Order: sequence, then C-alpha cells, then structure tokens
Amino acid sequence: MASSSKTSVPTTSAPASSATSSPASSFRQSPWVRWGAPLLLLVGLAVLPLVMTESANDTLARIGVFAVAVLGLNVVMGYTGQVSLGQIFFLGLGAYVTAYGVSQEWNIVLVFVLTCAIPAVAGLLVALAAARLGGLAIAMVTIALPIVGVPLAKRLSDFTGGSQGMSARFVAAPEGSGLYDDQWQLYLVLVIGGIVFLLTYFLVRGKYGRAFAIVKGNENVASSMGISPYRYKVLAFTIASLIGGVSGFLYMVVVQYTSPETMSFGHSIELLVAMVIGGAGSIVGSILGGVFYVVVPDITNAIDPSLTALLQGALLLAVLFVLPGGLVSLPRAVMRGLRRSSAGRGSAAPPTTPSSTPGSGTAAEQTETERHGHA
Amino acid sequence: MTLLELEDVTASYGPVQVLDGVSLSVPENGAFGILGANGAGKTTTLRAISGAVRTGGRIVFDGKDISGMRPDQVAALGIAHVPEGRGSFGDLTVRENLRVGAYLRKDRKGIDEDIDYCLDLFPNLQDRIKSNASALSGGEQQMLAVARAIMSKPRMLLLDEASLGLAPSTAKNVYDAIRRLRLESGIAMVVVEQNANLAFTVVDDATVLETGRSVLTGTSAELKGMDEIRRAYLGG
Amino acid sequence: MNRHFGSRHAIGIAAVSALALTLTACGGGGDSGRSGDAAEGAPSPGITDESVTLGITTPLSGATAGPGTCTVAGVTAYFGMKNAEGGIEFGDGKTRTVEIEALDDTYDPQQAAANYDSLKGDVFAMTAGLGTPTNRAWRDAAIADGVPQALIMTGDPIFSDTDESPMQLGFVPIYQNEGEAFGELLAGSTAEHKVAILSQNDDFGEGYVEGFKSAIEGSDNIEIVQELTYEATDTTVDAQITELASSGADVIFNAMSVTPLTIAALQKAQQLNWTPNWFLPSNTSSPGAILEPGGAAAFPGVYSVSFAKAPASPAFAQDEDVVEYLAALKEYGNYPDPPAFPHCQWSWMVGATLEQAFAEMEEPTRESFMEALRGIEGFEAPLMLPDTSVTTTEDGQPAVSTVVVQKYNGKGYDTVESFE
Amino acid sequence: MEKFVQLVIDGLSTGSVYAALALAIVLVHSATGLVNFAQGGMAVLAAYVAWVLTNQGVPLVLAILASIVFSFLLGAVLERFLMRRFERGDPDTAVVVTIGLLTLITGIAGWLWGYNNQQFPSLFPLDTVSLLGVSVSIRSIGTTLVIVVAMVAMQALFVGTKLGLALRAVAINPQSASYSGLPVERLLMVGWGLAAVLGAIAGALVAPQLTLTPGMLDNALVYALAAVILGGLTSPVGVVIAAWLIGVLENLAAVYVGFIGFDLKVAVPFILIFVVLIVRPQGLFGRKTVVRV
Repeated sequence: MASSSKTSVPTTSAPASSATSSPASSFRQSPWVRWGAPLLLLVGLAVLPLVMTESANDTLARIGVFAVAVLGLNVVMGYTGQVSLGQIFFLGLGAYVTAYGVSQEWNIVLVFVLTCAIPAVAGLLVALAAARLGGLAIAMVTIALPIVGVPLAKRLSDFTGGSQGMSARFVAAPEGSGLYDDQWQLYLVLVIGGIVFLLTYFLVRGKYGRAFAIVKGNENVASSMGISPYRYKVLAFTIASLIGGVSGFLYMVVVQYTSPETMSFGHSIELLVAMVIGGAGSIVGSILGGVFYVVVPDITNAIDPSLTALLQGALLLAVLFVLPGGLVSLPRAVMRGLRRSSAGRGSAAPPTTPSSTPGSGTAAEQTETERHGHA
Repeated sequence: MTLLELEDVTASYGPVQVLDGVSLSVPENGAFGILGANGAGKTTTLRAISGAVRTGGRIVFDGKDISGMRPDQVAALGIAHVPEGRGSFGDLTVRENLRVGAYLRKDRKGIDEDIDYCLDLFPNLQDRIKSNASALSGGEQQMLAVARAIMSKPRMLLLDEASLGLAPSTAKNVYDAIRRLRLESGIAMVVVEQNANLAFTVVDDATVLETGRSVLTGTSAELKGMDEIRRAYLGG
Repeated sequence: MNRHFGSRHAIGIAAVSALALTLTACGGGGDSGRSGDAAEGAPSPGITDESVTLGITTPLSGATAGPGTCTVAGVTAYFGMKNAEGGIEFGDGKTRTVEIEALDDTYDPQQAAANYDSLKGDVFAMTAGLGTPTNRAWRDAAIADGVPQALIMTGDPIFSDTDESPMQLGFVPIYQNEGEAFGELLAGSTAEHKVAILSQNDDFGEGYVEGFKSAIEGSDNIEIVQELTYEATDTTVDAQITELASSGADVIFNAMSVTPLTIAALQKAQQLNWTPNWFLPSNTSSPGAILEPGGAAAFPGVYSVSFAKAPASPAFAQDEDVVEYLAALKEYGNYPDPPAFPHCQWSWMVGATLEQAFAEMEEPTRESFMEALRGIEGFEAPLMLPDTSVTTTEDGQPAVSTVVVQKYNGKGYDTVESFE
Repeated sequence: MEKFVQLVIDGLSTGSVYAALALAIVLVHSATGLVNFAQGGMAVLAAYVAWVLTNQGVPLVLAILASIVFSFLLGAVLERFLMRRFERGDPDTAVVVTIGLLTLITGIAGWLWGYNNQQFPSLFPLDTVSLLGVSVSIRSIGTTLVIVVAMVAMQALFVGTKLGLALRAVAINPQSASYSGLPVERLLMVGWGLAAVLGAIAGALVAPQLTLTPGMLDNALVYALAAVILGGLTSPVGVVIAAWLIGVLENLAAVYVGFIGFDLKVAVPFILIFVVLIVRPQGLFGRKTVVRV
C-alpha cells in the first residue's frame, strides 16, 4: 500500500483549502455534487430492488451480507494490521443467535441487539487474550475460532440444531407493503448494511481510525505517542466481531438457514481473500470484496461447474497479478496507465536497470518498503 | 586516478523525480561527502550507485559503466553499501551477519582474519558475537553494519547516515572507527550525512544536494568555511 | 491514512461497477418470474414439448467433491443414454429429452441456496444433490416456490416427511434404516456380542447409531461397550481405534463416510491385532476402493448394507445392468474410471426413478410431477439388488427404504440372512 | 498402561504427517519470509506425478525421485513467474496469492485426475513390530525416520552451510542481502525449489496413508501451521517436536480428559499455542528477537 499514499495524499490532505484545488476537485467540492452524488446513489439504491429481477435482488442481498463481513475483517486487519483468520466464526455466531432467537419467538429487535452484543462480547474476550500476541501468533489464535467453532456448534445441539442446522424464515415482506420477499430482504440488507458501512466510515476516518493506522504502522511508535496498541487492538477486534455478528443477522435474512458448515475454516480463508482482492483497508474495497465473494462462484459455475476450483484460483491470481492493491486500485491503475502512455516525455530517463526492480510499475514504487524480520 | 564517477544521474520513484542530474567523482582512496536536508536525494544517490533504483545518466566505477547492474553485481565489483537503517539481519547472530558480508569471498582464512580485524575495530561487538543482531543496541547495529561491509573486502564503501538515531558519543565512536578504517585500509568512501560536522572528520571533498541536484561542491575546508553551510548543517 | 476516501467519485464508480457486475452475472437468469405467479394448469418453467430441464446443486469441488461429482455423473449418464435413444415418453404423450444443469456448491449451504435461486426459474425440478446442510438450506424456499426437490442424496428423515416437506423426497435410505438393518441382524445372532461404536460426529453418524440402537433394544445378547466419534475433517482415527481395541469388543459398528479414514481404520485395527466383525455403511463399503486396500479379508466378517450392485464386484462384472451403466458413465457421464463411490450408482437409479415418474405425469406441471413421483411402488430400478425396490408411497420413508445386509467374501458381497 | 503407550505412539505417527508438511512451510518461510498455504497443494501435485509414473510401470523409488525433480522446478518456476511480483509488496497480499495458488493447484489436480481416491504405493510395508509392548507399523517408523533425517538435513543446511545462511539472510532483508553481493532472485528460486522438494517427500510419505485425492493435505494444513507457530517458525527441530507434541497431546486429551473428547480435541493444539506464546512469544524453540526502537 506504500504506493497509494504517494499519489493520493494531495487530494486528502487539504480537502478544505479550495483555493488551491484543481478544477476537478472544485467540481467535487461544489455543493451540487457533494450532496447530489450521494443522494443519487441513495435514490438509486432505493429504486433498484423494485426494478431488478428476483435473482439479481438475491445476488445483491448476498453481496451485502458478505460485504459487511469483509468490512468487519477490514477493521481489524486492513486498518489495524492484525491478521484474523476467524472472522467467519462471528458471522456464524451471529447467524446462530438470530436463528435461536427467532425459534424462541423473541422480539426481533431484541434478537438483533443480541446478534450484535453476543459476538461483540465473544470477540472482546478472545481479543483480551489474543491481542497480547502479534503477527502470526494472533493469526493462529484466530484460526482456532472456526476450527473449534464447528465441532462446538455440533456439540451444543440444543441451541444450534446440531449438524442439521437451523432454519429461520422471519423476513417475509410485511402485509400491505406490496413488496415481494426478495425486495423486502434486499431493503433490510441495504438499510442495516448501509448503516454499518456509514458508522465504520466515520470510525476509521476519525481519531480511532488514526490510532488504528498508527498501531498498524508500528506498535512501538504508537506506544511512544501514548497510544496503547493493546487497547486499540482489542477495540478493533471487538468492533470487527460486532460487525461480523451483524453480517450473521443479514445472513439469516438472506439465506435463512445456518449450520456448522456456515462457519467452516475454508469460508474464513475466503473472506480473507475477498478482503485482499477488494482492497485491504478500504471501505469501497469491502464492497468489492463482497462482490468477489458472491459473484465469482456464480461466474465460475456459469463457465464450467466441474472446473470451479481451477477457475477461481486462476481468477484470483490474475486479478492480484494485475492489481496487487486489489480491485479498488483499478481506477488508479488505469489513470497511471493513461498518464504513462500519454506522457511519453523523457522526464524519467529510460529504465536502465530493469532487472533490479522486477515487475515494473508497482514494484518499483514499493522498493521503498523493505521487509524486516517479523517483530 | 578516479575510481567512481557519476555523470548527470537521474532517478525517480513512479512519477516523482528524486535525482535531477547529480554529478560527482571520487578518486582512488578518496572520501567524498554528500550533505543535504531530508529528501534532498542523498540516499537515492547511494542507491543509484548500488543499482537499487532505475537511473538515467552514467555511473562509472573503475573505468566500467555500472549503470544497469543489479546490486549484487555491483557488490561483486567491490562496492559495499551500508544502508540507512543499518540493514542488519536481525535473526542472524553477529558472526553470521559478518559471514553474510563475506558471501562473495572464498578465502576461509582471510575471512577469519577479517572478522578478527572487525572485532578489533569495534570492540563492542566482541562480547555480542553470538547474540542475534536484533538484540544489539542502535550503535552496535551501526558498527555491525559497517563491519559487515568491510567483510566483503571492498574497494569502496557507501555509508548512509551512520549517525542517525545515535547518541552523540556513540556516533563519534562510529566515525572514529571509520576514520581509522580509512587510514589503515585506504578504502574509498562516499559518506552521506546530515551531521556535517561528523562527515568532515572523514571526507576530503563534499557536495550539497538540494531537491535532487548538486548546488555546491568543494573541499571540506572550503565548505566548512562557508556561512550558509555553517548555518544549515553545522549547527552554528 | 484517509487516502482511500480521497475521491468521492471513486465510491460512486465502485458502486456502479459493482452493480454492473452483479447485473451481468445475474443476467443469465433472465426474467425469473417471482414465485407463485404461475397460472393453474399452464406448463411449469423448465419444460417444453421437446425437453425438460433438471437442476442439481452438489459439491463439485472441495472435500466432498468425490461423491458429489458422482451424483451428477450417474443421472447425466442415464439421461444421456436415453436422449441418444430419442428421449423419454411422458405421461402426457409427448416425448422429451432431459437436460441436466448442475452447479457446484462446494458443500456450502449459502452457495447451495444461491445455486437454487439461480436455477429455479429455468428448471422443472431439482434433483440428486448431495448433502444434508446444503439441501436443508433451500428446503423452505423450494416449498414456498413450489419447486420439487426430488430424490436427493441425503439420509436426513425430514425430506421424507410429507407434512414437513411437501415438495421433497429423499432417495437413499434414511440413515436410521441402514443402522437398523444391521442391528436386527446382530440381534438375531445366537451368540453374545460386545459392540464398539465409532461414528461420524454429525447427523449421518447419529442417524446410524440411533437406528442401530433401536434395533438392538431389548436384546440380551448385545452389549455396547464403548462409543466414540470422529470429525469428518480429522486426518486420522488411530487413537479411536486404539481405544476401542482395548475395550475387547468383538463387533465394531463403524458409521463412517470418509473413504481414507475407513481404509486407515481397517488397517489400524489389524496392526493392533484387533479383528472384530466390522460393520460399514453403504457409502464406504466399496470392495475395490476401500476393502481391498484396507485389507478387509483379515477380519472374520465385514458387513454392509446395500441396495445397489457394486460394479467393482466380480459377481456383477458380466451383469447387464452393470455393463450398460459403466459404458454410459464413460460415454455420457464424463466419468472414465470405474467410480469409487456408490453415489454414481444411486444417481443412475435416480434417473430411472425420474423416468418412472415422468411416464405417469399427465400434465407438464410440477404438481403433476410430484403426484406421479409419490405414486411409485415396488419399482426395481436398474442396478438394484434383489429384495430391494423403489417405493415412494410410504410417508416418512425415502424412495429407497429397503436394504439388504451383505457380507464381504474377499472379492465382492454376498447377501446374508443371519449373523454367524 | 499399554493403551497409554499405544496412544503416544499413535500420536507420534500422526504428528509425523503434520511435521512433514510443517518442515516445508518452515523452509519456505526461512528462505522467503512467507507462509505458503499452497505448500500442501504442491506436495499433492508431486504425489500425483509419482503416482502417474508408477502406473506407467516406473519403479516407486524412481517415480518419487522424478517427482522431486519436478517439484524443484515447479517451486522455482512459481517463485520466478508468480511470487516475485508480490515479494516486496504487502505480505498479506502474498499470502492470499498462495491461497489462490492452492485453489488453482487443487482444481488442476481434480481436472486432470478426478476426485476418486487413488491408492498410492507405500515405500514401507504395513507390517507391524512390537515396541515396548505395543504394535507399531513399519510404515510409521519409516515415515518418522525420514522426517527426522529431513529435519536434521534442514537444520544442517540452515546453520552449517553458506547456502543456508544466504537463504536466511535473503528472507530477513533482501535489500541488505543484495548489497552484500547475494544473488537474491536466484536464492529465492532455490528456496522455493527446496521447499517444494521437501513437500514432495512429504507427499510421497503420507499419500499411502491418506490416499491420494486433490484435497489430501487440506486438513493436515491447519495442524502443520499450528506446529510451525508452536515450534517457532525458524527452527526445523522445533516444529517437528511441536508436531509430535500436538499429535500425542491431542490423543491423550481426547481419551483421558472427559469433556474434551474426540470432537473437541482439535482445540488442544490451539490452547497449547496460546499458553506457550503468552510465556514464550518466539515459540517453543524459536530464536528470541528483541525489537528496539
């Protein structure tokens, strides 16, 4: 990510100083655009479920579910730099809490609150212990969550329905709304997911976000600045778990069934892949990650269902090979490509040492980031 | 006899131009200083010599154009680079670090002798010979980095900010050893320093870089006498 | 650090491109009508006068890809053969070809539900898919949409309960049936037996054990001395076998569905010089793929339950059914090797059973199909063993509920009536 | 008592399977600073190559040797043409690339050879010998011995040879290594190649027991990773001992600790990791790394 900071810092560092802004950014600063674009997006999202086909609505709703899950992972990993291989556990936990609450016919608002609270508390407890560790060690502790979670869910069959899982159909469109179920479900996902995204957006832009970034950059520096890496790691992990719980609620809204398979280790890895493919440490990247998580299996199925693993692996490698920064870096990569091809000027002298900086463009910029031994 | 010659060297990271035509020359057994503020292009100049960044212009070492070579090829010609931040191999012991420095050599006996020489030059390392490099203090790591470079029996040493982050007395120790090394071995040097006072204890000539170009070049004595140098780099 | 939010329009672009991606991805589905707007008597989706399309969602990659691939191969081979002969005659007098649309769900319930959603508009019925959670994930939706979920490969009893699952029918015996069959055989033995149980920690293992226990209830000659489980994701069951061996049991009831673990269990017991009578479920008792490499001949008796002829068994090498089946599997099923999983045979029988239902179906509607499907009695599908048949009229039972107990004879199986 | 000893022996034998894979992961980590999730997939591919050759009538030992050569080339090629692009970037991205590689390799194996379980001939007979009153198969003993030899060889490579030292230096700080004249790119290729060789040996050792399928080592991967972390990432001896410890403790916990049982025994290695790392963050046998600002 070292490369991105160079190119985009100017636009972010001084958003307020319109005096010096370029025409493009003043266009963005204009109130019509400032408020119009999000409004347009909002209206678009509000209308979309009404005009799309059922299966498109359904796909979009599933993208929403996993975008939220990836967003949670991003909070702890993309923004705070703590490798978590256990995010799917919190999705599964949230789904089970929802399914159990619905089966007990609790008030749905209470169920939702519990779906946030229980995973958050579970995440907090894990983090209190795990955040003392760093690097790969924290990865191994979090890997244990899905690995142990699956047999645990089977053992606690009184609450979880064992390996046969639990169904919960609680989100039929309300009478008189005139909506189909798929439309209603998509609205629920858009509203709840939208709120989570908005809150996370403010979180990572604010002082907590800055603290997360410093902890990610260098824990020693953080300590010297009076930022406790431990506290912020615990906080990030807890928030990630809470968001994971919400994604579990949305999972039940959309899939309406959960079983131990839901939280299997493989899915946790897939979430990690989705996060990196979308773009680590990025809100938009989380959405793109959700898209990747949901759409790629559908695409590979459409191409040849007997070759899905091969195609998915190839696709993943191809995307990262072209865009090591994830899908979110596509516009930047395109801009760079345009700039390079249009400006064939000799400012940068012809590359005379191609071999020392393999892989051209991005690698050249990344030579600045040296790897140090794992600390 | 000129050992190293840079002619109008340019370099850039992505769209950002970092070196904008740097020229300098270092004679055999000479020591040359590069001064300048943060971001002036000092480190990049050394990286350009080592082949760690793409460059334009010409870099000639011992009569041979080395621009376009890989860092390991440059090292094999006898240029040892002590990078900024010391570049120690944290998980290797001090002795292993020194052996990595001697990677290109085949003379076992000579290597052992040179290890002894390094330990004599930096007595602090003697006690830590079996410790991991990451367990050393900043000053000791700096000494180790210089020692590692010596181990390749270079003809030229590129020294990048050897005083950075060190207590003044430690920094002085490091530079004393470097001066001694220069006197005893005659290795040519290019020394990058923000602390010009320290640099002037070692170098004969120096240049001042600003935004990627040389703005002033002269002997140590000349430069030391200039007011603006004194104000900007000598703390007076 | 806020660099990612630098440009507002980036968010917009991303959102739009995300939507575009989605829409193109879903575009293939066409205008899937919302559930429940089909008029009475009009043809259901997925059926024309010339052809009918069936959907399958099953694991085609991942840990269960082996049996999953088989569930597609068998039925595809069956209808491939029939289509080549001109198609199948339906109860409404028309002759149709049968197309299969199979999707990979990697044994992920969420993906299975998604696959169902993308198929339901195009297919006439769903069939043959493997897995309990993956079939349960869209069971409710199938009921709500009125899409048949017919002859699926799970022994979960819920799919055979007409009240709970009006649009569903399981194909293979419910796990309880298989466990019960062996329990009855053992209970009929004249000798005293100590039984050790090793079962998979899920509904598969539990169902087997439940059926077995209910059959031996009240039998004085049977004592269960120890009961252990393993996880389908385990790499070994050595420790379980070691512990069970020390229990001194002379019979092991081994409800196991993982091929390599079954082989390893057989081998480990021999290494410990523990040679009990061994019971194995129908899906892990292949003579060629499991018993031979496991060295099963060392045991006094290896028993299994079955309703399908094992193609690898020499006894059936010249059998007409088997020869036809293996040839079709190769030609139409994209499955060149003799399969190591019985699911290929079962899926072939699913094809034959569907053909029966199609022949009785008077209208090209899903309702008519479900009615026909539930009216099959005593149908001896190809590859079925004597004394077993497909009967769909019995509530609470899957299409195949009769199994015979068999004993390994060193090469293949013999049907047995009593435990010796 | 006999049961106890038998459980310990069983655990050692299972641990050896984890150790085989773990050693390859440690090798590539020591040589490139990267945890390679595709290590198991590459080992499976090597095993398939050997299996195809034996089916053509090639003697088993020759087939395995051929698969080892194949693996070395595969590892080197993957490093050169795939991983190199990611080696200086974000390490998370590089790890995800190895995950993608695992998916791709598994898919290729499934496409070429299907998902049938294939019998892989064993180097060692399945006969048992009696040891301390319990029975041990010669296959287990053979596997364990090969693992120990591989472990010793690896330790010797890293500590005693110039190549090993160079591999480690490159992993820790490639920039600095190149300033010292180390041919970084060639060394990275060699590191990947050697790790793949170790993987190929692991594959050939465990394939007879696990039976050959495209996903043969997927379940072992998590245990191997646990052993790698527990053993301390840098120490071949450490990870092998950790792998054995995991195998043995899992068995004992399942049998003798009532509430754990066989379903939750998988939690044992992770609890172990957790406790150990709290006390010794560098793992059981890893070298201590002190970070100073």
